[in-house]
Amino acid sequence: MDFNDSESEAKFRAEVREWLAENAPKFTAEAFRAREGGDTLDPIKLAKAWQGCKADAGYACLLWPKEYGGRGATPMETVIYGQEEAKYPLPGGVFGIGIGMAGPVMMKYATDEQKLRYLPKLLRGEEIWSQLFSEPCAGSDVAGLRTRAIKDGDDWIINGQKVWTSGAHYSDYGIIVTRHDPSLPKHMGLTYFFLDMKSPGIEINRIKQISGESNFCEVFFSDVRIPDSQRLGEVGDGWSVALTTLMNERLAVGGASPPDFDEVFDSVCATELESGPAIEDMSVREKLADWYVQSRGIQLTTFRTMTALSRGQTPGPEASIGKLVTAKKRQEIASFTMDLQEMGGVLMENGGAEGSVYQEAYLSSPGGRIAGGTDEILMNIIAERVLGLPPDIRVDKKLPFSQLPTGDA
Amino acid sequence: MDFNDSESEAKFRAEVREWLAENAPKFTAEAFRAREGGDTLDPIKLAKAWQGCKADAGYACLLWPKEYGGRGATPMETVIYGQEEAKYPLPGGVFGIGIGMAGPVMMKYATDEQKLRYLPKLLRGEEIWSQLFSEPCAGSDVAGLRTRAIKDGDDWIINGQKVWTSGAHYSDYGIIVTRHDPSLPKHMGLTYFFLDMKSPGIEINRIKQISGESNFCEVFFSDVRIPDSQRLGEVGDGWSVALTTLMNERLAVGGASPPDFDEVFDSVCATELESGPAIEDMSVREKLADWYVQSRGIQLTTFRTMTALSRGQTPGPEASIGKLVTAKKRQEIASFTMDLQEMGGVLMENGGAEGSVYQEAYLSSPGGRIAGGTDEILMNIIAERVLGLPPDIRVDKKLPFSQLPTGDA
Amino acid sequence: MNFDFSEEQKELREHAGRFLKEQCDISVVRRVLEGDDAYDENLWKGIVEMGWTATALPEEYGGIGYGYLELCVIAEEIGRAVAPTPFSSSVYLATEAIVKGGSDEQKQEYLPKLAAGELIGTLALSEGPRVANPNTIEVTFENGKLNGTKTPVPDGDVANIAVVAAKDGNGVSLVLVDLSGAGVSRETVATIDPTRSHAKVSFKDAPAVVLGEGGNWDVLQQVLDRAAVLIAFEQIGGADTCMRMAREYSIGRYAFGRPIGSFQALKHRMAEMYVKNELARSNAYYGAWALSTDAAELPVAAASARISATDAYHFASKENIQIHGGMGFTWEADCHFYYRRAKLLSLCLGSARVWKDRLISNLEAQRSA
Amino acid sequence: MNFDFSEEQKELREHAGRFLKEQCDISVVRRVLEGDDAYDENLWKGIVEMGWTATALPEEYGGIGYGYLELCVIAEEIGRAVAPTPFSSSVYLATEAIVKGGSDEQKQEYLPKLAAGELIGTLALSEGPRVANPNTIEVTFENGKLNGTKTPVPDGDVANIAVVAAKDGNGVSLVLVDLSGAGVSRETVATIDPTRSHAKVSFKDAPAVVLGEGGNWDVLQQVLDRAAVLIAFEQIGGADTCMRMAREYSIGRYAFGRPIGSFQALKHRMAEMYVKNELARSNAYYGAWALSTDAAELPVAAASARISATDAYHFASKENIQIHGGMGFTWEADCHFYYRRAKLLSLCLGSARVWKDRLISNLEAQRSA
Repeated sequence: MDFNDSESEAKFRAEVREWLAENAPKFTAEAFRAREGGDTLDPIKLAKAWQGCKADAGYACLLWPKEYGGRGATPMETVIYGQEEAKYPLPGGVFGIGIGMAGPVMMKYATDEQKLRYLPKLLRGEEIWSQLFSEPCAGSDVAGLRTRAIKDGDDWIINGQKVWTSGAHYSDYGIIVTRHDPSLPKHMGLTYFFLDMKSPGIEINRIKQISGESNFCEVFFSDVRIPDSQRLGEVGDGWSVALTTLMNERLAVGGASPPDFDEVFDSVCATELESGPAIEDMSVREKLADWYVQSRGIQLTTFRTMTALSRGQTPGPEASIGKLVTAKKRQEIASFTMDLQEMGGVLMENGGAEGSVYQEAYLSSPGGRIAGGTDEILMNIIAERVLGLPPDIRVDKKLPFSQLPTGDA
Repeated sequence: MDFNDSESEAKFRAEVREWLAENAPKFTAEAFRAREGGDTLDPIKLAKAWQGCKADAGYACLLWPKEYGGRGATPMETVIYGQEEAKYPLPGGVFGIGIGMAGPVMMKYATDEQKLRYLPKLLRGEEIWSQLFSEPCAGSDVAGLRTRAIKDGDDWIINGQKVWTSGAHYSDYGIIVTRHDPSLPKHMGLTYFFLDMKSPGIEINRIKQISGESNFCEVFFSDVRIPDSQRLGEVGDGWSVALTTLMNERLAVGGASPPDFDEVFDSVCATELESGPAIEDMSVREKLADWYVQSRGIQLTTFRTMTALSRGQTPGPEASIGKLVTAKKRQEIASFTMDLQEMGGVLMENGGAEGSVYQEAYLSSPGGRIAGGTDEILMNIIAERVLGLPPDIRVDKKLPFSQLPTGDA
Repeated sequence: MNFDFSEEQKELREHAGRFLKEQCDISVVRRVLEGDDAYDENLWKGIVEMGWTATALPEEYGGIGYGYLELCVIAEEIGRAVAPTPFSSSVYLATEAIVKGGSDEQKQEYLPKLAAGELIGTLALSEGPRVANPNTIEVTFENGKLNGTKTPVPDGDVANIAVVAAKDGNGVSLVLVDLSGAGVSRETVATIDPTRSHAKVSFKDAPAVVLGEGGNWDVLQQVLDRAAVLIAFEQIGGADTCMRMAREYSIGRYAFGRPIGSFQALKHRMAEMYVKNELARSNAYYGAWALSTDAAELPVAAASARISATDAYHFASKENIQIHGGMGFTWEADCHFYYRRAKLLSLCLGSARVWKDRLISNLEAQRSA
Repeated sequence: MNFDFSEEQKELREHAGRFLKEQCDISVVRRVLEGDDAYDENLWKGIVEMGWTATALPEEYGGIGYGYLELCVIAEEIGRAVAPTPFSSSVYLATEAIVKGGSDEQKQEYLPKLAAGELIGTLALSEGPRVANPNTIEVTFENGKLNGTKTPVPDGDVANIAVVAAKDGNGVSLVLVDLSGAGVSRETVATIDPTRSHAKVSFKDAPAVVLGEGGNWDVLQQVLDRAAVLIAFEQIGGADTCMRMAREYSIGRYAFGRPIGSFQALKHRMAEMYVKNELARSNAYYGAWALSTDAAELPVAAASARISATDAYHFASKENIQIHGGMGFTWEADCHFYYRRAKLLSLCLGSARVWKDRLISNLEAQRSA
């Protein structure tokens, strides 16, 4: 047990720090806007530029093999890089699905030729990937998806609708699960592909969320053709390929978006209550303490996972706890801090230094408890896959998919 | 809406007050011990004496018809009597099952002759009743009971085991559900009786609880005979008779045993913390406020139920919320107050005025969340019977009882 | 004793519910959310025509012979409909402040107009993201002039008059100001719940008159207690709607071959909504009685009702979204109307922590009495 | 960086676990619960023979070349076994107090004997049901004599020596007293957890010597921080056992024709145990590192570990009973051993609220640094 760097880690950290100090400041939103001119910032362009810069220096996808542009680094080096990078307000997010989900699944199932074609561009951020699993009638129950794939010569023809696709509107490629045979039981009739998001027959609508943002899309497929060569895994193996992908999602989604403990601690230290400074109020202190140990606990759990990786172990579904704890905590923090602002807590522009960070978090945090696996699905995963508890009674495992109850009249 | 007494209610309250002022002080534990002599108090004897005194004055079972010794009172009069009686430290509890469960079921299903034989003695506390439903393998799943009843001439012969029977060791009669036919689906093979608890073949063991008390018993039946004339409801109707009884149980079990808000408020007002008086600590104040509104809310909900009764409505399963909220709150209060006592909170004899009321509640409160319907069963009842949500998937409804999975190797 | 509304009051509730279903369909709420209107004028006109703005007033001031119990049942329906109107500002706050604190002349001047919907009133208390009390209030009233800024003022952009809490020689006084008069500027501000309009109202030597004899911080507390009961009914109406929405969705939505409402994780969540809603309702009924009889128990009853209803609505509105899953957090679904309103109502008279503190202070006072 | 115990340390943990399974079967715990013994002497003898009492000591004082990380893994197993021994009193409290506060002579005199199990030590801090601090401590140390009463003192009835927090000219000093010496009377007291013995210890002019140079309130705080990490491991061991018991029972127990562990109400409760236990474990690992390196982060790490582990054990021990249903609250079932121990450990170094306050104070100090 050693929470300090080893000699080689300290050296790596020094390198990273130096490199970041020189490069990171060029890619903050302000710096980029100043350099590029123009009033509005294109966040995708900024993110791509930063990703390219990282890739050039070997800091994109540190764990990936060098042949795809990675560094072949140790898990601890990714921890170190992450700690150092977090000190700068850098763009991010848009490559998460490509790097966290599409990349690993391509590495496992694509041909060598495909890997060399797609992975380096994915890693460099030159091509953005999205994930097409959820459907209007298949959310938590992903395997209930209905999008049809019908074989036609060397192609498959896709018809149906996907939903909750992050960034579909700016994506170049996608990974998709489809149903090739509804007469089979639901988990057995699925087949997995990757596809060009600019293919004819694809129509994309953005979905507006409570918060007013539109991070997700609906994607409609009308006779979209995918070459059979873009199938990942065997026909009928779609569910097991999808499970691998989702496991990677939970690892990828784990990061905490602010406001987290640090922000709320700062806020509280600056707040006066009726009775005096908020930080002296025992009710406030108890809540802060609870959030600190949760926040720190999740961070340390991630570190433990990295140690397991370093020792050659495969991290399992226990990584689900990060998002579960973090998403709930964010909603609590937002609500709590608005309460401390009393009647003025409802203001979306309150003129203070903090702007309306808690109000915005109040509106976006419900989505955090749903997107990327609901609280309830994550609890089920922990119960069944980590603790080995008996599954829910399943009425949908053996029947042909086409005969399952759907609630549709 | 009127939280004040009407004229006739005020008159009734005055009568009750006067009567209680004259009689109640004679039946406190101290007074009784002083009168009866001897070192140890027989709580059953005391309870019987008090119940008899109430019955003489027409204050036992106020809602019951006069022919069985009741008063035929209005629901509001029972509220008033309850409020006034609660001001005295009187014995109670041992007749709860008889009055709350056995009495109503006898009123509905017994013959007129049986009613006249049993109900007046039950009401006067001369005969104590207990309830024999739960079994080692049938707790929350009461209908999973296995105790066999086999018809033999005009009798039934009972073999099996019941458990969690409150006060079986001092009871005179009992109500019991048995299985007369294991080849039928589980809910259809049940038959309901009342029986003499002194019948040959009954053996009773007391069960010690965490708290050291022994409020419950195991009851073993070896070839115990019950005359068919003591059957309540038709052969095979046991489940629906039992459901009626259980609904009455939830109404009966509702009362809050201390420590509740009043006690913890008093304690807090007398406690000094590191930072000063506990009552000035905002974390403490918030918790007190939460408990107050819960405690008061449950009390007022019971009053609303009484109003519904007065208006001729039948109170439904919504009465389940009383025990649910109260049992959890009691465990929280116990734990919280021990925490305020810091390292000394673990002492079972702390020498203070309060004795070890919180420590004892800490040990007895887990039972409160289980006995009389677990938290989970109550939540299911609210979800399914009040809100009409779809039932859990049931694998045990249609199969013959003898073929159900039991987990027994 | 009788712990329920009368048959007549229940009929009024049903009648109010039917009216709002017709006049305040959820699309009306959405129109205000997404558009530029501060409130729905048709709906407001209808409410005024029904006489709801006059519900609890004595007949001499334009009342229609009802009382506070009737106002409570109307409030529940308004909350259920998340109605986009200045009802609470005008009726629970401005009207009540004048009833409790105004001189006879002020009552005669303003109450009939408020009752008739000729005037919309409001209460201006908050001065930004902090607690508002005699130590923190900065708006001043001197020599008949108001100076300073109040924000957010509910319906401050549409109200005609405001009762303003301001510092003067008597500590804090409530003063009456004509919002279209000289020295008043107002600007709509964005809040968490755009279906209820709020403004930043600035006073620069705005002429105003003291309410009653001034020095009425205690009157303000009474007004807050009274409004707390009425808002509790709005909260309960909203919480009940959330529970019903969640129930309906979870019965019709299938996953894993069965309705999602058959999963205990969701069933028990909805049972918890029910428990919280019932506790809130019971506490609010007691508050309604205390309000209607001006009972000495009002401060305790009002705080209890507010604490319990705030908890119930917060829980029901956020878990309703969760039970709706992906749909729940879209703009297109209606779940967020309640999530927004729940937070607005939980803060509009001060946060739960302030009311918990008030409750315990009142219980301490009772105890030492 | 490396956020896990080494293979050797894990082997030690397994070895300790095996030893305790053999020597401290749950029937051993029950015997102490139901009988008159203060602790299990055989088990204690075994523990001493294994050298666990010497785990973290420098070799010059009888240590066996291990360190605090090794003591942490042993603590986890002791907690898992709810072992009825004076281990924590003697090793985490008395030994640590002398290590941190004793003079060289005192270390040489006492540590080897504590390491060898020749002496059992304890720390006497509490004076009844209230917080113990320089303002509330009433036991005095004057002219070499102790006066006053400490209760509950863990293992105060069986320990040979105690480090006592007493008022003297330097504020609060820690003083060393021979519990079998003159002027000391002690009486076993009943607590929530009879598997760990406690006493009321009264001093009447009992001769004692100051630890180190006295005035060591800060040493006491260090000892509490260090013990908090070790107790956190005991708590995690206990919480993990509760989770495993609940899991096993819920898989084997059938109701409604299926294992009760297939119902989400119970499944998700156990998942919540897992989440809390993992958070506690991660915080405790950081605490272990800070303890083993005497890092500046120790006060924050220790408080975090204690808060998180207290929450985890409290939850797991009470919900384990709930999942066991009727059996769970019987004396005959073992669930209550953990429920009792959880509460004992959550109070033994002061309540969670005190530690939350400590944590935030330390974070405030870091922030302003």
